Amino acid sequence: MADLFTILAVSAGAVLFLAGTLGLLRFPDTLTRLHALTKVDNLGLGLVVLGLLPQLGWLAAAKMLAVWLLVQLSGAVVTQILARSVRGEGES
Amino acid sequence: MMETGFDVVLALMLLGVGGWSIIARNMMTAVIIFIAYGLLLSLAWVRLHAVDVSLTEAAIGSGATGLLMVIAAHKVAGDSQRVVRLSRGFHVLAAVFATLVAIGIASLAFVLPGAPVSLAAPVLERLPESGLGNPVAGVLFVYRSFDTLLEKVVLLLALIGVWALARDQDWGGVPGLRLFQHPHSVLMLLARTLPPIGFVFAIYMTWAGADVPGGAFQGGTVLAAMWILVMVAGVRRVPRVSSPLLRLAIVAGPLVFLAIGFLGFVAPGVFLAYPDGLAKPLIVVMEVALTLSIAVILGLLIAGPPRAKDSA
Amino acid sequence: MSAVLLFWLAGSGLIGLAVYGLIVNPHPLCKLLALNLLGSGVFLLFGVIARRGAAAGLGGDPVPQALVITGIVVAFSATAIAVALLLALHAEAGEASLDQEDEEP
Amino acid sequence: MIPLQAIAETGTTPGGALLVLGIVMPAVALVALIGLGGRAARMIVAAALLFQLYVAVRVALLVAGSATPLAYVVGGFQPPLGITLRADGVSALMMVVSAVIFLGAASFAWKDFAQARGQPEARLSLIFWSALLAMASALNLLFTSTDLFNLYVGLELLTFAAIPVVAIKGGAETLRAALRYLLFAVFGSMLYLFGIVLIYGAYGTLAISAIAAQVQPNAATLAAAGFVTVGLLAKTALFPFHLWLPPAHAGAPAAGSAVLSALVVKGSLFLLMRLWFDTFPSLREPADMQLLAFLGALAVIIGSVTALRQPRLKLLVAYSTVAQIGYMFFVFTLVPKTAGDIVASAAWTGAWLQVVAHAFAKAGMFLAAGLVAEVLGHDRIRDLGGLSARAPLVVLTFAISGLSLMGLPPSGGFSAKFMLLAAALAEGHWVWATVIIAGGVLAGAYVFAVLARMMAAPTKAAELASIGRTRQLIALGLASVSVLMGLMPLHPIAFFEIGRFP
Repeated sequence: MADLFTILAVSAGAVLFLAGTLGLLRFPDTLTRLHALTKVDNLGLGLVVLGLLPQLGWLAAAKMLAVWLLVQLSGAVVTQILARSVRGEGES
Repeated sequence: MMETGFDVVLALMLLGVGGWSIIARNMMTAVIIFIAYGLLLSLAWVRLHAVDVSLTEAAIGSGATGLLMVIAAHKVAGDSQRVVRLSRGFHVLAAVFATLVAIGIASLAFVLPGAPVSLAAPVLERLPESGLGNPVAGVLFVYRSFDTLLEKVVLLLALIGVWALARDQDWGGVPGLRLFQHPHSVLMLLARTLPPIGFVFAIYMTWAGADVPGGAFQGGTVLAAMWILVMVAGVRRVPRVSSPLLRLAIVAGPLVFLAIGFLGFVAPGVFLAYPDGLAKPLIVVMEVALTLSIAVILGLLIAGPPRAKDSA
Repeated sequence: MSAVLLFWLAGSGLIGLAVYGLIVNPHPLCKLLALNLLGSGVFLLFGVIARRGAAAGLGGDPVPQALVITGIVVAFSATAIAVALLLALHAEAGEASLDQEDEEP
Repeated sequence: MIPLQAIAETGTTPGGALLVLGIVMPAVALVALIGLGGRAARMIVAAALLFQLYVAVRVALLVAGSATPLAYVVGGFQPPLGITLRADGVSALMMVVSAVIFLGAASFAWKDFAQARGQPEARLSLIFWSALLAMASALNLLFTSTDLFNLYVGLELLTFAAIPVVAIKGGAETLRAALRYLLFAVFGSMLYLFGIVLIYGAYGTLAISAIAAQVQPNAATLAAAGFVTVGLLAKTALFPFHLWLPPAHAGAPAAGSAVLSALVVKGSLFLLMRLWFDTFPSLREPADMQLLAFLGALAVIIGSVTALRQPRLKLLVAYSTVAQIGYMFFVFTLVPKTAGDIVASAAWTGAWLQVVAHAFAKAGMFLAAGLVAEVLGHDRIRDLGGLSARAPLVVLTFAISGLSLMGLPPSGGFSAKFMLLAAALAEGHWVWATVIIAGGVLAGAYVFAVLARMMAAPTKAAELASIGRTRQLIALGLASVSVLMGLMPLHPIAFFEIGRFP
């Protein structure tokens, strides 16, 4: 049961990573690319972490959650800064 | 089978990404690809069962080196257009030569002696005397601590080398880390929330380094990253290079290292040998001091030579 | 193919790529990047030697691993000095180039 | 951790701790200097360099007295786990030479890099003296370490100490020279490091004596020796890797140039000798070493000819370094493999005399060139006229340094080249013998060209600055050592052989 959950969640996360990467490569401008990337950061990584939780002891699980939270924090800030600098420079 | 497949993909990606960073036209692109390459490389180090190296590669080889090169690429961006175009024949010749070099080195894999040599057993055999659990830390701080001591002197010299490039009238000013001209509210948020976490993490890495992968260098790099973040965001002022407190932080690690080295002359009678039973506590003291110095030196190396006192 | 041989080949290839980059890229920052790639290739080969020496329950010989850590720090120090020189040269001459176009009178 | 008795059995000799002090005390001084700031710099440097001289002389006396090398096992761990320091005859020789030249250069630079009383710390003072201390430490490490990786760290430390000295004056030309020097040096160290990787892969140790004991002439070892050699050639600036040297050495302040040309290039050269004579003695086929001698010969000829065409004095002196380094590479082919051979001893002594004589002559010459630039405000060779009237001591210094570079008696340069020549003739190496003579003639040409200009009448009425007598005497003193060396009897020196051919 736990294994099945892991497989499903990690696979879903991997699909999001793939989609996000495609978006990064194919989208036309910086803002839409950022849009694609943030999905990978939030949901993709979140699903992978969530899926792995049942396989881990509580200490390792806490570490995984901490990783996810830190990525959330830095991802949000960096995306903001990038988006602002794009708008500031008037690039499309 | 699965693992071999992973290794093959990883090796190919290393070559592909590494090659891309060489042929990329735009310098900023090349540098950013190089950072990605560094992260792939730290994966390769894990696959080679060298977790300590992997952490160092991610922190220094990719992180700190990458940051330095991003700053450089940003400032010299205008140069790239003026690159002289070399003839096609020259490129082909260079490619042929490089291929021959690669093939030559690759073929050396087959001439190394069949029975691998290793110091793993002797390292482990005498490791308990020091109380350390991490054999790599044992090599760095017990068997070959002389190398490690000199490496710290090399870092001091790197700082002297960077500071040498200040203009005389700017000397005594603050290092010129100025990526953002105006306070940036979102960055401020990060610079206020992240450092406490990073600080705890850095202490953990240093502390744990005696027994599991980690250590002063990795911890120091995390600390340096926090300091740079705080400086870039403008939360704290960058200290003047002549500030006595800053100087003390720079030399604290090497000073403690040297002092413990000389202590060896007194207690067991040999330079850089530890007195009976005191090896581990002394090494921990040394690592704490080194973490501080490494963090400050790395931060200052990235910040660059001091600039004019008034230009903010 | 064993991981040892595989990563030895990868390291050799990286050294080849770095040599190519050193020859064809005239800009000092590109040369610096190529030198870093060269260094990482050499370190990787040392890591392979360490992996070959897996013994006594360790996944690799800790001596070369420790030497690589020292090597990475030394290479970083060189990069820091080189970047500072490059930027100082850029500020002084308006362009960071290794060729002297005009002799000093 | 290690009982004292065990230490006595581990190979540390009485007085071995001096070797640690020779490396570590300059580092202690460096830490103190950075911590306390540039204001205390000169006192710290003076104390450190005087102590350096004391250590070097003690080491030399102990080595000479016992006729055996000194050794110290750092941390108490024998190779292959640990690192051993060892001083044989040539290590002790080079320690003394470098201590003396450092003292000379530091006294010469004493006023230039002073720190005004009551003023905030000056950049020049902190940077120059820190770099000088680091060089002193790194050189002693290169002269005494017996671990190939430890030597790599020493090589890098030496480079990183040399770069700030090159770049300290600023200006596009100087910065470019420093950057090119650094890129060359890093490339060289990567090749060296790859050689080490192969050696460790083949022998599982990095200790020179352990490698020498088990070395096999197999493909991996030969490749390793090749990579290490080429890496060190790039750092030693042997032709065709010489292009970085002249602008770098000419761009530094006079005292810095003196140390760079006299000592720093010898660091990697020393290591090259360690490699072929101590690490792989059985691999060194004098016939195969003709390639190194050939590059050395090209360096002698091309370096001298290029020196002749230089418009500026400091560049001329720097190109002369390129040429003089070339002579030292004859040693690899001229020393026969059999120990105790009289030809071997003559060539060996000749090569080391050349290293030492060049060190003193070149230190004197660069200091003289610096004084010339200070008196005239420029160093254009064409406009040197009138110098002999105004600064006769400087001209004299230049002349007697030139004597040693040309190889005219009496001078250390003469003894060195005479012994190399004798060895070449005894072995029937007519080509190398011819190059040694031709190099002397070419050196004569560029030295006399400069001297003739210095003696000439002033070309135009120029404003001449005055220079202190002390610094002139320091330059003259260093140059005189190279001449005094010529008074030694012309036969192999036993001291240089101590600890060789284990």
